[in-house]
Amino acid sequence: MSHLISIVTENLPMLQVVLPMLAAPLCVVVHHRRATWWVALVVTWASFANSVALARKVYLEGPLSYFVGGWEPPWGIELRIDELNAFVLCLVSAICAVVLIAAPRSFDQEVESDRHHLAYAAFLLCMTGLMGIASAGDAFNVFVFLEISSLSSYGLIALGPSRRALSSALRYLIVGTLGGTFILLGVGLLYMSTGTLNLVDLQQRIPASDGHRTIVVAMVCVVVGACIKLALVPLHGWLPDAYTFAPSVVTAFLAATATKVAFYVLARFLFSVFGVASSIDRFHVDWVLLPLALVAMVYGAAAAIFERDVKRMLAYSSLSQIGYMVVGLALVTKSGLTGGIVHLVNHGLMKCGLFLAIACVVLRFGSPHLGVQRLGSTHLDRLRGLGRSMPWTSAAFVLGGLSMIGVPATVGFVSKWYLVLGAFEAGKWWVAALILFSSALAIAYVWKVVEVLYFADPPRREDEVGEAPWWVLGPTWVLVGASLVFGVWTAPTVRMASAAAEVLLPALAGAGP
Amino acid sequence: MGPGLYNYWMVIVLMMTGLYVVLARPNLVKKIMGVTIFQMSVIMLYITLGKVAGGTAPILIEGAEDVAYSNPVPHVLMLTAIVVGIATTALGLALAIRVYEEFGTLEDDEIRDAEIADAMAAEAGGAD
Amino acid sequence: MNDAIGLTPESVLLVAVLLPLATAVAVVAFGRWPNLREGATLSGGAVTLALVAGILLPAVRGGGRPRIDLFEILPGLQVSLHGEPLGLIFALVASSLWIVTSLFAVGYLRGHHSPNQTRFFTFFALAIFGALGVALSANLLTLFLFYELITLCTFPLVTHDGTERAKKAGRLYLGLLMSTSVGLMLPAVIWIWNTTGTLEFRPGGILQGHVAGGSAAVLLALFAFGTAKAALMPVHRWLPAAMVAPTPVSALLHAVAVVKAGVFTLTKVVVYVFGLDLLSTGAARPIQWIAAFTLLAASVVALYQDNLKRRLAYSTISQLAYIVLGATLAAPKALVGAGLHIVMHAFGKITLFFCAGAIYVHAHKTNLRQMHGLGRRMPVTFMAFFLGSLSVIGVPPLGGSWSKLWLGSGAAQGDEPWAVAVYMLASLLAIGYLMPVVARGFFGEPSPDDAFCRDQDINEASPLLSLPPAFTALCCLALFVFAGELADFLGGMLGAPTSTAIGAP
Amino acid sequence: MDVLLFAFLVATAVWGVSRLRDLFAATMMLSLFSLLSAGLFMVMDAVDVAFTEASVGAGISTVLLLSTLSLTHRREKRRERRLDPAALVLVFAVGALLLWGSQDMPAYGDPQAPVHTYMVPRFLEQSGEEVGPPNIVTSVLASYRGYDTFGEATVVFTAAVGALLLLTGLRRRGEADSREPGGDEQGVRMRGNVILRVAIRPMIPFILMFALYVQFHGDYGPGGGFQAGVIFAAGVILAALIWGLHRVREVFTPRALELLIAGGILLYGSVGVVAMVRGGNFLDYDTLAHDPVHGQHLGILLVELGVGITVASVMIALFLLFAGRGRRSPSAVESG
Repeated sequence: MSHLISIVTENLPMLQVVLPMLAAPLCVVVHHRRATWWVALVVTWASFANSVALARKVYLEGPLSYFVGGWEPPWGIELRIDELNAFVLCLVSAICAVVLIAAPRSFDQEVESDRHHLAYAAFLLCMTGLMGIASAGDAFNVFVFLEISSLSSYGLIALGPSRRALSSALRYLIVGTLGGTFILLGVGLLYMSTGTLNLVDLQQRIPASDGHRTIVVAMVCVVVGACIKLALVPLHGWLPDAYTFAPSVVTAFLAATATKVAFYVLARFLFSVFGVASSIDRFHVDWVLLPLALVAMVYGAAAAIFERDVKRMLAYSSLSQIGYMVVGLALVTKSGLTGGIVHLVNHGLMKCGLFLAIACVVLRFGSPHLGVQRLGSTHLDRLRGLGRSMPWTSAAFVLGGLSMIGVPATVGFVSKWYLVLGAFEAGKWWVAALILFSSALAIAYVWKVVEVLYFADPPRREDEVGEAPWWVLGPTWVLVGASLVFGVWTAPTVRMASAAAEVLLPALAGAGP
Repeated sequence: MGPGLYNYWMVIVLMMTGLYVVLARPNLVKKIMGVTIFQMSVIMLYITLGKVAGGTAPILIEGAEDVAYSNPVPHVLMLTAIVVGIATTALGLALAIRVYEEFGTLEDDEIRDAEIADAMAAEAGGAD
Repeated sequence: MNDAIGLTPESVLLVAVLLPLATAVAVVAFGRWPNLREGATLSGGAVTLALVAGILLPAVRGGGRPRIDLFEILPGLQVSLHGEPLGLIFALVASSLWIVTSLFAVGYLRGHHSPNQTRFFTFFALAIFGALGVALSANLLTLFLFYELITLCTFPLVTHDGTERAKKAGRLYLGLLMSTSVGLMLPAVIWIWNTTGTLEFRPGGILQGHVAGGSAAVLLALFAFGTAKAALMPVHRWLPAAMVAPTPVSALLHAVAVVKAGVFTLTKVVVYVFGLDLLSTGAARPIQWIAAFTLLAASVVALYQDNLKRRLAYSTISQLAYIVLGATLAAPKALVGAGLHIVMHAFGKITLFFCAGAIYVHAHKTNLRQMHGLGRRMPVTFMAFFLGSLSVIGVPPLGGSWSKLWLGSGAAQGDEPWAVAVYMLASLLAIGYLMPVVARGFFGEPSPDDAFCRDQDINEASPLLSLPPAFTALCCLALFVFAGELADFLGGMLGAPTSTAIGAP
Repeated sequence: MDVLLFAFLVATAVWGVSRLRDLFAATMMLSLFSLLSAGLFMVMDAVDVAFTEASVGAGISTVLLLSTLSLTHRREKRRERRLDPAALVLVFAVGALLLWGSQDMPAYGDPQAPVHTYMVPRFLEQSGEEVGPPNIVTSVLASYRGYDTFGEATVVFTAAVGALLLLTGLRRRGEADSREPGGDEQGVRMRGNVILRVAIRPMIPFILMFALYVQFHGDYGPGGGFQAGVIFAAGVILAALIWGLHRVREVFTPRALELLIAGGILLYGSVGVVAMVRGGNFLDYDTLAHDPVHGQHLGILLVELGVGITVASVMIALFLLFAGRGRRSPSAVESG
């Protein structure tokens, strides 16, 4: 027994990737619909526990290094966990664990029953990919796991009930593969000029060739590739359709994790690999990223206001929120980075909660095998008067929406606080103004839904529906509850985020709160 | 500009061709082909940089001294990349088949027209 | 006795703030039994008032400044409560008027057979929770937290009727209040945090020595417009729009919680964040002018309103500007006047709204031109209205006269004669827009087709509707007597416990 | 030599793939492109890569593309505008950037380039003792970077899961599956062609044998699990073309394929897990036997086998999914 425990504790960084990675083929072997779900559930919760244990260890003992195959870097592949990716790993595994509880109900309705085991396998593979990216200490490894997560997410999105899910998935596949290939190209150029693939090693070997044109091109390639996966305006084209037409739980899962991990890749490469001295001080990546992020922030929120489909509206809101995260990064101050990183988790929690609330609505209105004519179960008009018939779902939506606006005592406020503080630290008050302007736009799109929920009559009496099952409502409330709890008890998230920011900006450690 | 950059330039031309096909051709299968060319050109770049002048394939020759071997690392990486490429192509084609079955076309603009029609039907269906 | 039940002033701070929240929970729990539900509201209010008046008030009056840190909401930033004179006055106003307004609301809503009464009383209690939180907050972040809570909790009250008009008003209400607080006040708070490293309210302010005059002016402007609840032009538009709400809500908005939270925030920020020294350098000049403009313009607009509630709404805007101007004059006496006026206007204005509500429920009249002769049918209501008007205008022997006197002499003390003139002019205008109501009611000749007013029998509204205004009107009278003590007490916020230190007017 | 090959490559890419409207012809050009690049890789000493590219690019991906085209349109639609200016601008911008960046790249074949001086020497000098196989590519692939290879196998597995999700069962949402079992046209068509049957049939056992050789000879020459899997699948595909899909399906039932696909990954993973249980890190083959070199040998053998099983079964599954999916009648398209 103690032998087993020591195996687990020694292999913590590895297990969280290996568990879902092996559970996926196991799902295919098991084949039985509910049994596969149990396999997936047990494994995701185990890796969640694993990530928390890992984060605790990193927080107490400092960065961890794990040599896969026993080969030390740069020859072998290293897994390197520091405060930043421990945080991201916790988010991804937590979201997977919670969303998976809601998955069976939603899959029952939206996915044909003979392929549920494959859907769970794809879900686990996507998780594998994301966890793999977040824990990788090797640039090429990032690419490999990026492709695992991408390919599985294309498959998951295509499962959506409408035929547009297919075309959206195919378009995403084409664009996403371009993004992945750009990252591959960037990694190749880095390898070409340094001879290594290990991230820490790269960090040390790049300054020697500072000002090297190949390095600049490599940086451009990695940034473009990461921004495609991140859906930063103007590379966002794939996101609204993909989020709208994917099955509800898949949207909830991807919205909370995939873009966040892409953000992690961007931050890791810009700050750790290329280093602030090179990427910011010399080549001013922030001069490009900051305007784009600000445009994304305002454009996403403005587009959300005019959207009549709630799921799509939330997708546009995601664009806006991605803008916030990148603003935090592009401000290059301690508080800004803390804000960006804490928003990564906060937005994951609240957006996942909101999308799950929408999943509750879809469960009530949608029907299996939707044809073209039964589309639009997330149309705003469908939500009329739901405040009465689905009080818990509606309340969850309102609370998530308040967090999106950034009302104090919600997580959204915490993020905004640090972002604005970062803008002031950087002396860019106009950035602060735009951040707050975009929050004001969020009031408009959130309140549009709240009004429909509570102050509109249901269209027809026979449309009167009951509350969603607790299997879906429970996870929704767990996430919404978390976004309230971490809005008040901010110590864990903010401490981790600021520790992560210190990892990225070691020169500024000690400054700020 | 050194003389040894010819390979890179050719790779860049191929890369541009692939990218152009993806961006400009509306047929989705053609786009997938473009992606393949784009990926292949990146693979060529890696293999190019693994070559050592006068070298030989990195398979150790028993007893031989002073043999220059080409760099095996890019080969390893590109084996993986090729596999990733075929996996992506396969999934893309599977999606293309399904899209064709549902929409009856693979031209991106025609699919968009059908999607707009769907959206309007949904608006009408949702608003009733 | 306090020690016997273990209630230190520190713990009372927390209990007093949490009681309305507990009341809200109780209201939801008793939703099926209306009498029990209203009982919960009233007893919650009574206990809150008893705690504030019985334990906190003496403690603060004795020079104590109880303080309690609850939890860390952001690293280095606590949610904390403290008791100081200005906040305590606001807490007293809110908790006492909560009881009166609840009584009135029972009469109003039952008389109206209004739906969703449980929702109403729940959010009402939550709004009071917010108001007490604002009143007793010990730092800017806590204040901001509760400020937003008030906005959110009053939204369902404003849209209580659920009509298209109510929804529109609600949209304007929420949109304006939230976008200004998030867009202007929040950056001001973060700016202060960034430059000073603290958000605590401290006597003498925290900004002194950290920001230059220009920045101070910008910061003050951010606060002045960021607290749209103070209804400074041009962010006043939500107030007339929100008049679609039921009258008890209007009373809540105008007297108990909302607008008072706005002017209270401004006053508190002036005293405890900026400090008088910083503002006396001229940084407050632009806001003074805007407040003066609002003061006069709103009075003039009020003259032309036929709808009684709209007329009262503009009157409120004007009276709030009194307080804002007084606060930004940054003279000690004017600040005491501002604090006093929060109380005096609260009691005066709530009387007027109660009367308007009673008239509406009982006689179904909303507009001035329908009220000829109505006073003879409803003498208690109209007498109360008369007294309330006099207090708002500032005529002795009513409470309003003292606050206006302090404000005026504060303007003189600050060597701003133009402000004195503005105050005088506005009071004249107040006579112009309030007295006609009374005059028409008592002396007007009803139109021939108005059967209700032509009927000569005295036919007062039900006691639940007519007694609350009568009571608050009497309070206005009583406040005239106690104004001196209040002023003494308020002087404590400037660090000078007695009126002699700042010179009684 | 490589100059010439590159020129051909560019020609096929630009003229063949991007300009041709006939998608069948473009597929053939893409296949040729793959063969040419395999040649190029050969010239540049990347024998393993060349081998893989030839079997994948010219083999599997061509088969998949052709099957796709047989299920969809074979011609692109004709359009007015021949060049897209916006795309051109973007493409030239990217090209210019890369050209600019290429100025600092090390010259082709320069032995002093960073890639050749850092990290590699250990592989060249010590992998023989540390890992064993003379083929350094195999050592690096399966041992030093075994985790990447596990990832690679997982990518293949992911693609299979995705394709199975998309292409099994229902043809269209809400529509019953009308495909009749065993009624595959291509097998029937092929059966009529006597010459092909006579020529190919005897080859099939040899192809399968060759696959096994490639599988287990990867230590010494080019080859390994991936190539072997592809070749094995090619043999099965040929068999399907001759005897009909249904005969192959009898052997490789959907369930059997699922088990094989998953089994390969599980084999790979369990090697890693066993290493962990025996006190090493994940995929640390040293722990598998008493003697590290022996352990490495065993580990590489097993993981390569896992890759081979997964790749072969995935490729067969893909082929069966693509080729076995009857074309929908145009009327069904119209009614949709």
